[in-house]
Amino acid sequence: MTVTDRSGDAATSPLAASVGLTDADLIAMYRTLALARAIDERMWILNRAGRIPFVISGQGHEGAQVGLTWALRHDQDWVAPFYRSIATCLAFGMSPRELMLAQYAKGSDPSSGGRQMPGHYGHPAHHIVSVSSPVATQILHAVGIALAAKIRKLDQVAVAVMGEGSSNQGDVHEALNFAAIHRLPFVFIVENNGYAISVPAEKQISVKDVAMRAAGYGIPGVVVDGTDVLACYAAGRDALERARRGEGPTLIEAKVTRLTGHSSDDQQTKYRSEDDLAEGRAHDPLPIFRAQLADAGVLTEAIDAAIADEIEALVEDATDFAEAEPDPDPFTAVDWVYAETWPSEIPPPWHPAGPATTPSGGAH
Amino acid sequence: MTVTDRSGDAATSPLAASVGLTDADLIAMYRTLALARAIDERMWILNRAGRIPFVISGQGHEGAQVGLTWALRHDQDWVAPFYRSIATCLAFGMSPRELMLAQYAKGSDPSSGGRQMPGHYGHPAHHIVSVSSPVATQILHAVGIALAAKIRKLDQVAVAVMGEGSSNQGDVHEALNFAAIHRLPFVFIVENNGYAISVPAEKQISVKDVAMRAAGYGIPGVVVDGTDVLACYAAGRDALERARRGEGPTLIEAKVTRLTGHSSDDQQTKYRSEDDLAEGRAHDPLPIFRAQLADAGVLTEAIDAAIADEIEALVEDATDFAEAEPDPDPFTAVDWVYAETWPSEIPPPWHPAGPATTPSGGAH
Amino acid sequence: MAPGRTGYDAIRGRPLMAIRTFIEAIRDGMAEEMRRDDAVILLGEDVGKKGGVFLATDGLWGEFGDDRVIDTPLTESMIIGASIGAAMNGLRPIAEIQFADFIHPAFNQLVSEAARMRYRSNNGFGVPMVVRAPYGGGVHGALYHSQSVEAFFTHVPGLKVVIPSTPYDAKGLLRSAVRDDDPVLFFEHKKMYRSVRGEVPAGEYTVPLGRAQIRRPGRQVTVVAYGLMVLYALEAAERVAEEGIDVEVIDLRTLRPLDRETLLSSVRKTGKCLVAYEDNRFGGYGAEIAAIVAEDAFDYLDGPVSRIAGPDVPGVPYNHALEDWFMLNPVKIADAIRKLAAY
Amino acid sequence: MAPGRTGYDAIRGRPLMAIRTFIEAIRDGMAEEMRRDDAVILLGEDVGKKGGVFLATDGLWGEFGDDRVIDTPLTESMIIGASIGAAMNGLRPIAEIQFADFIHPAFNQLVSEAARMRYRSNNGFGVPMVVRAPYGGGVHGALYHSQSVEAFFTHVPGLKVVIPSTPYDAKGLLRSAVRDDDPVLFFEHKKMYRSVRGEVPAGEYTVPLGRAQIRRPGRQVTVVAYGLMVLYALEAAERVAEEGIDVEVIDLRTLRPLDRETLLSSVRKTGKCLVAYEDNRFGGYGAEIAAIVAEDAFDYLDGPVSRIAGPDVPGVPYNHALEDWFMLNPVKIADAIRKLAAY
Ligand SMILES: Cc1ncc(C[n+]2csc(CCOP(=O)(O)OP(=O)(O)O)c2C)c(N)n1
Ligand SMILES: Cc1ncc(C[n+]2csc(CCOP(=O)(O)OP(=O)(O)O)c2C)c(N)n1
Ligand SMILES: [Mg+2]
Ligand SMILES: [Mg+2]
Repeated sequence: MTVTDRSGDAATSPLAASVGLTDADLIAMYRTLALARAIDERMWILNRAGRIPFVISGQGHEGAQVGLTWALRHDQDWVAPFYRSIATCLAFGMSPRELMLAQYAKGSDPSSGGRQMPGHYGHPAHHIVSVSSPVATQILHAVGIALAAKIRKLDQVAVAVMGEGSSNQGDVHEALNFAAIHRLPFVFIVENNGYAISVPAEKQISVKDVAMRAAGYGIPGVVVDGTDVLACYAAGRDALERARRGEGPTLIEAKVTRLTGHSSDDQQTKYRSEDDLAEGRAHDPLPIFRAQLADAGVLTEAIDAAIADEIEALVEDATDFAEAEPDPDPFTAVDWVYAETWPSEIPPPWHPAGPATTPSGGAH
Repeated sequence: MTVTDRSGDAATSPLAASVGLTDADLIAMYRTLALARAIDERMWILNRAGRIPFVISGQGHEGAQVGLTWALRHDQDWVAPFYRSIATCLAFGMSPRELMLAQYAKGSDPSSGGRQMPGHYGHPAHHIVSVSSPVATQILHAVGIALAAKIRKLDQVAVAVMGEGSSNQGDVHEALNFAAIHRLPFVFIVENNGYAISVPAEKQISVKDVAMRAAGYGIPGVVVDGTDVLACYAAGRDALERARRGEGPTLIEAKVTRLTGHSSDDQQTKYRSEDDLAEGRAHDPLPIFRAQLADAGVLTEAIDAAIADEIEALVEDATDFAEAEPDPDPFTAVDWVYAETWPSEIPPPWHPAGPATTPSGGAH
Repeated sequence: MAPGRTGYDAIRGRPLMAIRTFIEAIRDGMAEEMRRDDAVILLGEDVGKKGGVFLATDGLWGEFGDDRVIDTPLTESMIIGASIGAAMNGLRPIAEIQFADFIHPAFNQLVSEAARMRYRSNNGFGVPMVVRAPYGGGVHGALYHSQSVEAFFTHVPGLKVVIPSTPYDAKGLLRSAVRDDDPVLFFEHKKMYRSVRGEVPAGEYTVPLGRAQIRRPGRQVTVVAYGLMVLYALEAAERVAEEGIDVEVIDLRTLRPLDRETLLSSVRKTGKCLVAYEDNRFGGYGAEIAAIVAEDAFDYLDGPVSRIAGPDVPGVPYNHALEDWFMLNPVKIADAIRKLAAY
Repeated sequence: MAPGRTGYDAIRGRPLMAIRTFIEAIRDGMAEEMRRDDAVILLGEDVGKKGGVFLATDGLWGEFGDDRVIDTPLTESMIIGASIGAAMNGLRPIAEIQFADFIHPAFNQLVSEAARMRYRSNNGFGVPMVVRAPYGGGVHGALYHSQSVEAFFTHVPGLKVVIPSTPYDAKGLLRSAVRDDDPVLFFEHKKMYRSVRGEVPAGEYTVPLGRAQIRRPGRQVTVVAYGLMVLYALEAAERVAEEGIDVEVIDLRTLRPLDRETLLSSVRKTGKCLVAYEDNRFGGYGAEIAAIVAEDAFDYLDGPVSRIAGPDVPGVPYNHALEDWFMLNPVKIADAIRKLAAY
């Protein structure tokens, strides 16, 4: 796909120039956003069709995700994402097949080998930290990664991402304080969609902007509009550069919208009004970015159609591939509790190597 | 002691008038400060004499403690203090005898019946929440107390106190956020002495003033000089009134000095320079407040001498009393695990009611 | 579940029996306690308008309003810590932790604070509160929505731990927990919420804490269980009954304080004891039961005190093949019974 | 402690033996590992200039500087969480928790994160880190400076738990822990820091994880212990030896993974097993040991698997009269041995 090649096209519209990128970059960003959306929509279809029991979605967050993490250097910087980070993971190197394997929880799923729920991405080679469910813990992992980078004198920046509800957890306070004291190469991204499941922002957070908390750590706090992909890009890039200059962490809050229920287990109409939902749809980053690129003459109908075709094929391929992959062998479930196998950690009796087959004490 | 009677003397110097108090109030405050110091000094003497194995001190913090909590309404408002809160507890109703019983850990110690280390004060009747050792937990208890006051429509304000090092704990973030969301009648006092044991402020906290964190919760953050007892009083009173008006929490940071080692187990000369220690001694609130009251003509030498005599007698009495009280009966150690006694919670074999005396299974 | 065997003697013959699901019984219990006593409040994530992610509190916000049903921020330490404070100032909070797996951020508040407040203050302060949390696997919840956490808390003096296995008990025990003057952790197996139904009287009743229940009397093997494992043990008992093995099933109901009498009397009668628990085997709650039986019923034992429990891997894996491998079920329990019976 | 009985066979005859206190051996172990491997860093509260509140890290900040010996803020969850991240990015952090009692704010990071990282990522990520913490009572530390916390963590698959009882083992096991690719909790009984001395070779050696040690061979009763209780058990064994009771004392050293072989062989030989632990009895680590013995050595048992442990109260109370009541000691252990021996 030449149109999406990040280096192939040196054309630079005023829009691209305004953020120091080329048109090809903008197209590549748009493609990532649209691809993330398409994978996400497919997840819901598969869920409704009974193919995958659980979906947790990034729809509405993709603009912020692609923009904010676009400047990261693949396989060099680090991301500790969260369950909505589909576009982030895609932008940072995971393939549609890899993302779809996580939805199907197949044995070859690189995130967890089918051990974790969908949405719990991870990829060691791409420096994507394994997502767990208890929220906010990952901020400390990213801070520790940044600490190691500093001590080992590696040119790496670590990024942690979570929702605004999660940012109220104690770990966030402890992490920002430590990262700021040591001016660690760390960026904290909060994707504020106004809800923690059903709890609206005003019952979750005592301030309008999570970014207001940055001042309490002596670090910059930046608010960006998550539908403004290029503003997100600029904010992410600036924070990255600041971190690389040794000036310490930045907190970036992106205002986004959650276009779906919290997950496939949630009925958001129970707690959100029709107006609220409509307002959310008006902040869908995908059509906004598409229109922006079209207005700027960067995205032609032809390119858009070609991208759509490519995405369609990619999603189809990823789905077919993941669907066809085998489930994990149940007897691998004992693997990787520790780096080595300890004979004294005995599998259960229904396991081939369980106590039924190993000699157990007594003359039973 | 008429000179210390809080209601007896209506004389009002300009100094007293400046904060809306009478001279008698100022004298009473001074007396509390001096008494706290005298008890504290006695603790160290007892420790060096081998009478009590552990001391943790409030020396240097007393000005802030007396000032900030003076406006509290006894047995109505609540305080969740910390291990340096000797003057706070004294100002809020505990007697020298009660404080000394805690140092000796005698059976009649109202804080814990000798179960806790010295410094872990508590007094249900005075609404002084039992201090534990893991720092910062008490902020959530105070917030919960304030929540109950609000729900039960009681005219009560809850105060939590801790050091600046402790304020970095996750619980503080979660507490301030919740208290601010619900505009609870809550005041958070940080006594910043520049050290968490040996760790200096710049390695503990990423900002100069803990009060800078208040803005991140949308609440006022106030810095007061802990040697300026009347400024502390005014700040505490304002926060209390704000809370009572339903306007929510306030964070007050008092800059204080730690005149002693962290505890009797610590040698602070290992990590503090002589200059630093001298600077600390120059910020001793007791002589500063004494001089201020003398300059204002409120504290005469005669009054000061009378107070000194009274304090001397009180400390002597408290020491003798506590020393003479019996240790707890070891067999009470099984009491109050739960509100009732559960026969299935079996005491150990060396206990009179242990399994040796209760029939245990088998024909042993 | 075999309702005929669930030991409803206390209420037999009452006319106002209704069939309720497990979660309805819990919801009813909360609602009735809240109506009875203004001091009872609810707090947790999504417990308000949404009614909880499992709908355990559905309708309560509508009935009791913002002051008594509080949607908290996503902060578990705060939920528990503020509940402790509220309990010290006259309320009786019921805190919901959305999944038991997410109780860990509040571990310090539970273990260092709630459990020790009465003891450390020499009975100066108490903490009458209930912490409800759905636990357990078999629902495609993976590592972090399946955990059994009871062993962490049954080890802590000062805490009480309850795990009901029937709608009747769930309601009756929850009421006792709310009225109790100490912190009670109340764990509900989430797989039972809608799949288990049972008779629940409409009127006022409680089930006391600290008493086990013999769900099925038997002579040859005692199976000790709680929560969902009681239902699986009963099913396993039916299976092996056909083979002539007569199993007694004990439902502990309150894990701490433990009803030693019922436990030990049963094992002294049968001479064989199997402890079934879903949690990881090593250091799980069942280890304490086994240790007590081994020490206090030694002379009566006709076979090794045995355990059948969850494998020692860090969590319930997600993929159904892996999850099925992890979970106990009636077949696995029946196998363990057979092995012990044949000893 | 009787050095002649501590089983230093592996190093017998080496010339460069030095007598070191328990805490010196730990300090030496850290220093030598840090010299050997740049990836090893230290972090915790007061570990820098002050050298730790017990002086375990005294001198290390001077030798290794700010980058490798980090005085952290007073935030335990951060200490563990950042160590996890640092371990994922090429370091081998040794995190000090000032007192084991204060590990609870980090419980979520340890149980949900450190323990599960390798498993949940299907071996994609590992967390090679050591968490050191002083535990245990008998030092006037009261409820919050005396706690034994091992039972919370030995229950968690993915964590390893080590509790040494001699300077030799402390150093050798700490080195193995630092080199291990998984998270190891390393608990040190604080009462032993200065009161226990023993021979430690100057050169390079390690003691492998996962292996128990018979500290004293005997024929009649096996006493299983770890940490300070090993020393008390040895003293108790001496006492009852005069009465003709021949006791074997097993020092588990690594609590998880457990050395089942050494444990079970011993009990199969003696037929009697007493587990001694300082922590609260109910649901303590010793319950698992008792349960394993009861199940896997049943046919060899000549008496009930017995436990002698800390009372079930929420913490070690402060006043010496109360603390003495709480603490195990050689006399209490000897009484329990006599009772079991007489069975
Ligand atoms: C510690 C913890 N508590 C509760 C949950 C259950 N939970 C999962 S996501 C979520 C809401 C998160 O809200 P937010 O951080 O705003 O992110 P969003 O889902 O809105 O993107 C909750 C409560 C959890 N995963 N972890
Ligand atoms: C959770 C926890 N971690 C560690 C400790 C050990 N500790 C006791 S006091 C203290 C320093 C407290 O510093 P700060 O909050 O500034 O109060 P200060 O003692 O200076 O008044 C530490 C680390 C503790 N009590 N609790
Ligand atoms: Mg949100
Ligand atoms: Mg301080």
